[in-house]
Amino acid sequence: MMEITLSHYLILSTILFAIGLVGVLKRTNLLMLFFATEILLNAVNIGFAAISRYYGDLTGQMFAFFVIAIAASEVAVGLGLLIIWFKRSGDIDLTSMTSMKG
Amino acid sequence: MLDNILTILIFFPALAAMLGFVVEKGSIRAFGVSVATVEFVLSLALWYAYDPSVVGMQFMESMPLIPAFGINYLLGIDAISLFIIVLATFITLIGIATLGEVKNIKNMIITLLFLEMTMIGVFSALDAIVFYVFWELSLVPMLYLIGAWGGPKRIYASIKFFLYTFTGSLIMLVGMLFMAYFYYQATGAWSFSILEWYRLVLPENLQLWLFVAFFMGFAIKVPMFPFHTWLPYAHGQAPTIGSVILAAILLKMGTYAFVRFSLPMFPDAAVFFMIPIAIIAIIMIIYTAMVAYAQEDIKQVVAYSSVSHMGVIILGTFALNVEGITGSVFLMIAHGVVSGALFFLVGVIYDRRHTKMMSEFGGLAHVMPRYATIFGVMMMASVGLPLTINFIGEFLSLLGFYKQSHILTLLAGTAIIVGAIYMLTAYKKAFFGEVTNEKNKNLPDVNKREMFALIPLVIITIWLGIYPKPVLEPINNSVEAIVSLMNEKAITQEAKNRIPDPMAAKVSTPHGGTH
Amino acid sequence: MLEPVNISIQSLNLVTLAPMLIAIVGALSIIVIDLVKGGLDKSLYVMLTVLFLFLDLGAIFNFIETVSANGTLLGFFDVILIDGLAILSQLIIVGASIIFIPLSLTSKRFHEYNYPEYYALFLFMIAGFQFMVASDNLILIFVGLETASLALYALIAMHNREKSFEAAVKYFTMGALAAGFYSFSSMVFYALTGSIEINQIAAVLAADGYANIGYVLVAVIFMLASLGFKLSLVPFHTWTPDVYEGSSAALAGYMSIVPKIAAFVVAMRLFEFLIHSGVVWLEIVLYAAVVLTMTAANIWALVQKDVKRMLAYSSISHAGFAMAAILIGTTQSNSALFLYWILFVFTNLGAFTMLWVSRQKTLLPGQSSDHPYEKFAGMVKTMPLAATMMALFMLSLAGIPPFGIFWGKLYLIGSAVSAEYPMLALIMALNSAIAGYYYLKLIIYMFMKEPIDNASSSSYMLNASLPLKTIIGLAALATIFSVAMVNPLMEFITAMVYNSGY
Amino acid sequence: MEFYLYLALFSPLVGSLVAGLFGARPKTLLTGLFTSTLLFTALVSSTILLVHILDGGDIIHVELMTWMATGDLYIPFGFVVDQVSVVMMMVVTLVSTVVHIYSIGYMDHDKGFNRFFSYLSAFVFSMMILVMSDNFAGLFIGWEGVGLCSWLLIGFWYHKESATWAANEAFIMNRIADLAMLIGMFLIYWTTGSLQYDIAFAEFAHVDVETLTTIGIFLFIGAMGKSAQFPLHTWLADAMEGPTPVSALIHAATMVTAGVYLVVRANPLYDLIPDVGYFIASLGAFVAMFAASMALVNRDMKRIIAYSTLSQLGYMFVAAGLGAYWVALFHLMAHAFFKALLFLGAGNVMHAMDDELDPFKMGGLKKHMKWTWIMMTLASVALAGIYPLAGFFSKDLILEVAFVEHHYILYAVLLITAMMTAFYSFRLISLIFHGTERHKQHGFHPHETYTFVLIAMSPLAILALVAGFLFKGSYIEMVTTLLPATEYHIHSPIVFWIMTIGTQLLVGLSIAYAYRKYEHAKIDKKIEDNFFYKLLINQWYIPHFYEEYITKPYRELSMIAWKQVDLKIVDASVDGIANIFYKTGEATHNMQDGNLSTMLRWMVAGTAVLLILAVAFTTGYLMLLLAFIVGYLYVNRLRREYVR
Amino acid sequence: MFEAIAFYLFAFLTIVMFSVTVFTKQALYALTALAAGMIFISAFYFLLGADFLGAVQIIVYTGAVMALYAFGMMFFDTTRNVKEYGRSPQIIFLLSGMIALLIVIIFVVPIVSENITAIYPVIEGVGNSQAVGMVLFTKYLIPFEVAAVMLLVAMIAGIVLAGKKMDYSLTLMEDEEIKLAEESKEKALS
Repeated sequence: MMEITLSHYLILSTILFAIGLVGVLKRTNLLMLFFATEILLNAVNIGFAAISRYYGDLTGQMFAFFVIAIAASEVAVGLGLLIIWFKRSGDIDLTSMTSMKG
Repeated sequence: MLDNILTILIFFPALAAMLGFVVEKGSIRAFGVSVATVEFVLSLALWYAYDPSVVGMQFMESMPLIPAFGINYLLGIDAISLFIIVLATFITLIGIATLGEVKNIKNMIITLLFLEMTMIGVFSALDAIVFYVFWELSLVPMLYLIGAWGGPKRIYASIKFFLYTFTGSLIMLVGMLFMAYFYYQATGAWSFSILEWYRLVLPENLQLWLFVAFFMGFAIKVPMFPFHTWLPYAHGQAPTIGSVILAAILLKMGTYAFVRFSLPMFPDAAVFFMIPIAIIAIIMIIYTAMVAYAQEDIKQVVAYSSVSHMGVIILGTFALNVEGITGSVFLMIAHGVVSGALFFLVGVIYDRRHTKMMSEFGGLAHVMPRYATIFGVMMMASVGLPLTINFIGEFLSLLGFYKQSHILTLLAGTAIIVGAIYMLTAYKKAFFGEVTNEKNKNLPDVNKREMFALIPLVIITIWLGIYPKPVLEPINNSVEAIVSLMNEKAITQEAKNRIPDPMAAKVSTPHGGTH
Repeated sequence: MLEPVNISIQSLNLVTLAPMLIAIVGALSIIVIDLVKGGLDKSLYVMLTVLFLFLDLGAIFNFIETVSANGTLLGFFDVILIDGLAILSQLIIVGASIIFIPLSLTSKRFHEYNYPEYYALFLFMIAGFQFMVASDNLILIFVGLETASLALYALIAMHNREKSFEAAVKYFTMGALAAGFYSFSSMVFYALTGSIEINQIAAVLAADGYANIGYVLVAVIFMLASLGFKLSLVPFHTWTPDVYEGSSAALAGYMSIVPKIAAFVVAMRLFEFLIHSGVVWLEIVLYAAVVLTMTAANIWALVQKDVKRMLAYSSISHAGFAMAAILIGTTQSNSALFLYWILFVFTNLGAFTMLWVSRQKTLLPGQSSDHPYEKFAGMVKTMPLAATMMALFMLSLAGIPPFGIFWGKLYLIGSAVSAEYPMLALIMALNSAIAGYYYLKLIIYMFMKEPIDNASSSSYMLNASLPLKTIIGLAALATIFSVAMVNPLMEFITAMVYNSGY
Repeated sequence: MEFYLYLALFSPLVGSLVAGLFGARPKTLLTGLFTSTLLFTALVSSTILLVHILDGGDIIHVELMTWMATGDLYIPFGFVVDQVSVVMMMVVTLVSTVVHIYSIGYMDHDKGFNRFFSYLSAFVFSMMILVMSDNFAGLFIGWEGVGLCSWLLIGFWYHKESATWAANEAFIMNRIADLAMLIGMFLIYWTTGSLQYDIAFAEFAHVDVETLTTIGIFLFIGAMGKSAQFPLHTWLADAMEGPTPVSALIHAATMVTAGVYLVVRANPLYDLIPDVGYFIASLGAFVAMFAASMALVNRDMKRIIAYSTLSQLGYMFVAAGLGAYWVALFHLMAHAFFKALLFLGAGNVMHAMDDELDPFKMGGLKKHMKWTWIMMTLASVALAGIYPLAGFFSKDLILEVAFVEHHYILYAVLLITAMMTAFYSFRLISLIFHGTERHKQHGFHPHETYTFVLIAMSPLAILALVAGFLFKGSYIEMVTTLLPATEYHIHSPIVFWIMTIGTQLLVGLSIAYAYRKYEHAKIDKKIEDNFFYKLLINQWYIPHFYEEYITKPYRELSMIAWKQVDLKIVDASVDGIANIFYKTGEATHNMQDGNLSTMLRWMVAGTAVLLILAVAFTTGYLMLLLAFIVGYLYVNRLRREYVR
Repeated sequence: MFEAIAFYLFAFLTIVMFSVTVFTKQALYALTALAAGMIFISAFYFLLGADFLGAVQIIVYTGAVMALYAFGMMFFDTTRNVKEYGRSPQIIFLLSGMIALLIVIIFVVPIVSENITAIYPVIEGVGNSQAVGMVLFTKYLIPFEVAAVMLLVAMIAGIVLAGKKMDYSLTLMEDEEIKLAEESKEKALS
């Protein structure tokens, strides 16, 4: 218990990932939904860093680094989309987006 | 010229159809007739050049198509295909020549020419994939014919026709691929050539599976009970020309394929499934005859009668001896002529009255004596009266199958009874009695254009009924080749017993051989 | 203290980067041109894009000889991997882009084509896809994927109408979730093997004898989910119809082809060794996914009222079909996938272009989408040639010989057969039959129904222009005479795939 | 001689075709004359052939051309004129020539005059093929051909419902028998390898009895149809709907005897299987009496004669079944003459009575129609078998055969039948020609027919008179070269004379009784209420039985097959399968509800399911249960949400 | 011991923060909690010796990303309670919980493998940033450049989408309207 193994980190990563999932599924406000996707990526990053540490290998940190970059870009595009959607509909709740179905 | 005659036969109508788009609407009929005439003459030339004494395929053409996968453009015909091809060109010719006033006639003629291409393609292909290509492609123009010029339920009918046959043939395609794969396993090379498949001897269990796969495709096309329900709809809704071609040629694809694929490729499976298939055939004969008897629409009577007759063809095919198979191949031609003519005839009255209900008619023999006569002749041919074309086929088919099973032949023979029942009843309803319906009082009799279609058919019906030799003899030679191949390939003793070697028989009987 | 690293420039094999670099340079130059002189016509950018893509194509062709002689070509610390798969998929990506990008030369004006950035993003996207397929490093794949995806989201949204925003947002959100899945999966793979290079992962897993099976499965599941999203496998497909409906037909057609082939290559690289690992579970799950994707998508396509949505579901089904190739996992099946996809490119190009030329700016009364079936009713009466073309593409999609897709289907089912997957072969065949219905439905509308409005006879082709018509003609020719190109294609593809060891 | 063979064979065909060309045109006398002339040509040719054969000339055997040849099967169009077929040819051509000429008068006012002659000649052609063919297949051509012509001619007045119904009935019933015939032929082919008479018969010697029995039975069933033997007899009486010349030619003289001809022709076969022969004889005797019984009470002139025909056919089968083929053939010939005459006479009466058929409405016609009366009486006497008319020589011979072969029961039956025959024949004569002129009440104006018609009939009358004692000798001499030459002599002359005279006496008594009873045409109500009367007038309820238990069920079964089985089971299941997909689509496509949250949920749910499966895989499949529960809950939930 | 305490502490904190992010109805709370969570995560990086990553995390997330989000939030004015129309939260928890549970079940078992080799080992005595730099600019130079492209794409996309030109839609305008609009624009310019 006191010795922190890789499993601990992985489990933590998993739990955070699950919280992210809850957010993704639960949120209908798009902005807040995007928050949750950030949580997903960050949860994974912890895992990468931990593995990197335990294996003494830098690749994991590399991956985490790129994940951060990706997350940042996603935010940019996501916000762009959000803004334009808000301009048109005056709402950022996804329940208003059901013009296509079936 | 004759080296490539099959290719020319196949693609000439297609090319003409393309050019047909350019032809002005008023002249399209003349265009269609001339193209179909040329095609028919070409097919006659094919017949003329065909040498009945040669065993095996003739006019072979080969061109690599996808050699990496063993697919080649391989064409060739034997007598079994030859006559169906001639029939196809002939039926198309008279079909186009006698087209009534239809809307959008240009599209129709173009469609018919495309259809002709696919029909000839199917019967001259010797590569399974090429065969499949034409087989499937033939659905498309037919779909259009039914769907665009059909009756009120045409869309339902056309979709049903298309999807049903499409489903079956996809299963068949899987079977073909397996066959090619087994060939690959045996020889290390892919091949879809039917002739090479003939040489492949498969173990019995594989034969059974493949037989079933092929069977699905063919059975739906034929159509065999219980896969026949698309047919009444298709016929019921299709325009006259569509029904004629469907009945005369397209249905023959299925029975032809049985002879071309199932028998020589899977002789043991054919023996194994002979009895079940015969039972299905008998159900087709009796059951559909009963259904035909119950119909109120005269076209449906003819449609169901088609199914019933196809049962006899199937039975003859699975007689697995020269007499039966020859008979069934001949019956394919015969049924093509006769049911084609019957559908033409139904079309004649439909053009006049725009109804096909027998209750609307009655006493037509008074008003349209020539029509009634021709109808009567064709009906009697359909019933299988001797000296008509149908009789030869039915007689030989049943004769052949009698060798395999007496009791089943007896049951199948009821075809001549039940056939008479529904046909005569229908004829009586439509033609006999007093003219009760005011609308029927002044119907014009068959006109010249219609005569042009019907008289040749009547002549063929009787001519080949009396003197079938020019057709029967070549077919016989080709069938003998197939049967001896089957005998040679059969691996189980049962199959060896069931499939007699025609060559061996020749030596022993005094009257054997061809005359 | 770190040792200085000495690397010869030769060993970096910089030439392996050439195709992607060309695309990036092209994108940048378009932006620069716009900066220097604004307000230039879209045709210029289209042609520039096409030019750069041709250069790109040329660069890819360069590899063919080397690869077929020496096998795989590695570059830049082995991050770049040019093998047969990479070459094939890049050819498809670039080739398809070349024929899709001129679809912006419509006679009507649409918002996105007003932006030079549209073309820049387009080229960036292509570069992204190229990176994605030309690597077995999970990082580069990820980054390439995201580059392409982000550009694609923007391209969709730039169509600038409610539906396209909705589509972009939906796509984006699900893409973000998929990205999370991808990274989670990579993490687990990394944890398992200490590596993020696919060949290394395979090697380590094999050496371990798949001992940590639980981890393997978690990794595979999340990878399946994220790639399944890209490939639109059921139940990760839900974005597809909406996004296709929301974007312009041209882009929807593009989306049905290019992103998927990129994802297929990644999936092939990843799943191929897993399928052959002897873990039955993987095979079963993939089997189920393939069957489900084919069948369910077909069933939903049956009930669609809009042609574009129908095509969306149909493309899901086709993706399931192609995925079967990966499941089968023989050289023949993998080759069949590429063959299938190349033939699919032309047919789908044709079909979506036909939709594109019939695009109207204002919806017809009583219609809620751009391309409802009713719009095509009686088309043969008003525009026989166009109707015939459309029917041709539908028949090809349905797998009617001798049109394009039939040969792909044939070879693919053939590969299932020769790998002894009889049930799969049968299911694939029967699915084609189900699919027949909805393709037929359009044909029936076009050929067998009466036009709803006789006056608007030309409205089908309002958006057509010469380039678009040319493209349709090209697609039609390629679809009809596909049989002529199947054999050389097949030989080339098989050689390439075999060369890459798949 | 071959020339005459072809002439005899094809001249009716030519006549038919030529007449057929004028088929749709209004009456042209030419067609009648033309066909009659050609028929006469055929008659002359047949006579020449007969003379040739009588002179002991060679059997003429020709092969026109190949018909069917495939595998080992070889069927030519082969024709043979031998002692048996030439007799038939004579009968056919003679009767038909007479009938043709007769018809010119009879059909005088009919619209379908030309058509009628076309059909009639076609019938003769078919009949010629039937009798002349040298193989079973050829026989079958004729067999079916006469069936076709019979159909055409019975239904000649196609506006009449009853006529067309009867035509169809005749055709279909014949078809049932034809099937058996076909099967018999198949069996012959597969056992002997040929359908040629000579080859097949030669081979029969080496074939086991069971197979032969089967062949014999099937062929006989075929014969039963054509010759209207029980239980396929009902069509014959109904066939009387056709014009009377047709009844004379087809349903009395020629076609219905084809069955007898077949048995005679296949005598080498039936010789080998006496059991079947005995069955044939028994059935024949039964039919003879059975048919006669129906004739006793019937009130339709033509039907009475038809039943009489049926009865006589029974006689012929008795003879043939007992192996007395030449006797059967002889009776066939004799019967053809007098029965045709009887019918033609009846035709005259009908003409006179405006197609009235009920003899109770006639009476006293001998005043108006003297010649007809004479001829019909002559024919009836011949039918009754009174010496020295033709009937005596042939019919009594059959009685003798039965007696000599020790089939006493058959003999008794036939004897009784002979009495019944005499009774109903003279009941008819009496009702029509004697007594009071009841027809006056009904307003008929009877008149004698054309003279040329009467002249045309006269050869038949003469033959009915003299055929027996004049031809018997030479006939036997000729025919027995081909058929088994069994002599049927009752060895004790006393018995012979007792029997002959006794028979004559009984018959005479019957005639007298009939004459007395029906001279005044009193209708006895008491008898009519009698059970047996009802049974007989309703033809033993057999048509009723067929209608109720065969025709109706078939029709109903057909309706069920179509409406229930075909549409509701077979077709519905096909559509059902298709609908499963479509309905599934309709039910589930709403899971794509356009809500992003739902989409994300599907994605996560998919992952979750896979994970469950993975854990199940690694930890054992207990987890799978859990998975199902969760999956169920989830789906349920979604459904409820959708409903909401 | 220190590691353990730190781990559990930060684990607790991140979980709480992210839970707040996910569950709160106040957008502002969510944003703040997210930012805090990000910072706590960087603590793990430091804990795991990935100093460079930790620094990047703080800079990128708490700096750039949060700024962006905050910007977005101001734009949308979602300081009010967010009304959400979420349905059936049970399913969400069921799904997510199950996924977490299942993965945890699997992850409890440690990985056993002798074949894992560090390809880019952490070298003793070399600073993390240095080592990272070494790898990043050799092996991962290409991904790095591609990431740059990606950011460029994101930038262009962001600019285009949020730009003014998107305010009117040529897609929805008929040809005549476009012409009119362009003419008026030219007039305005001249």
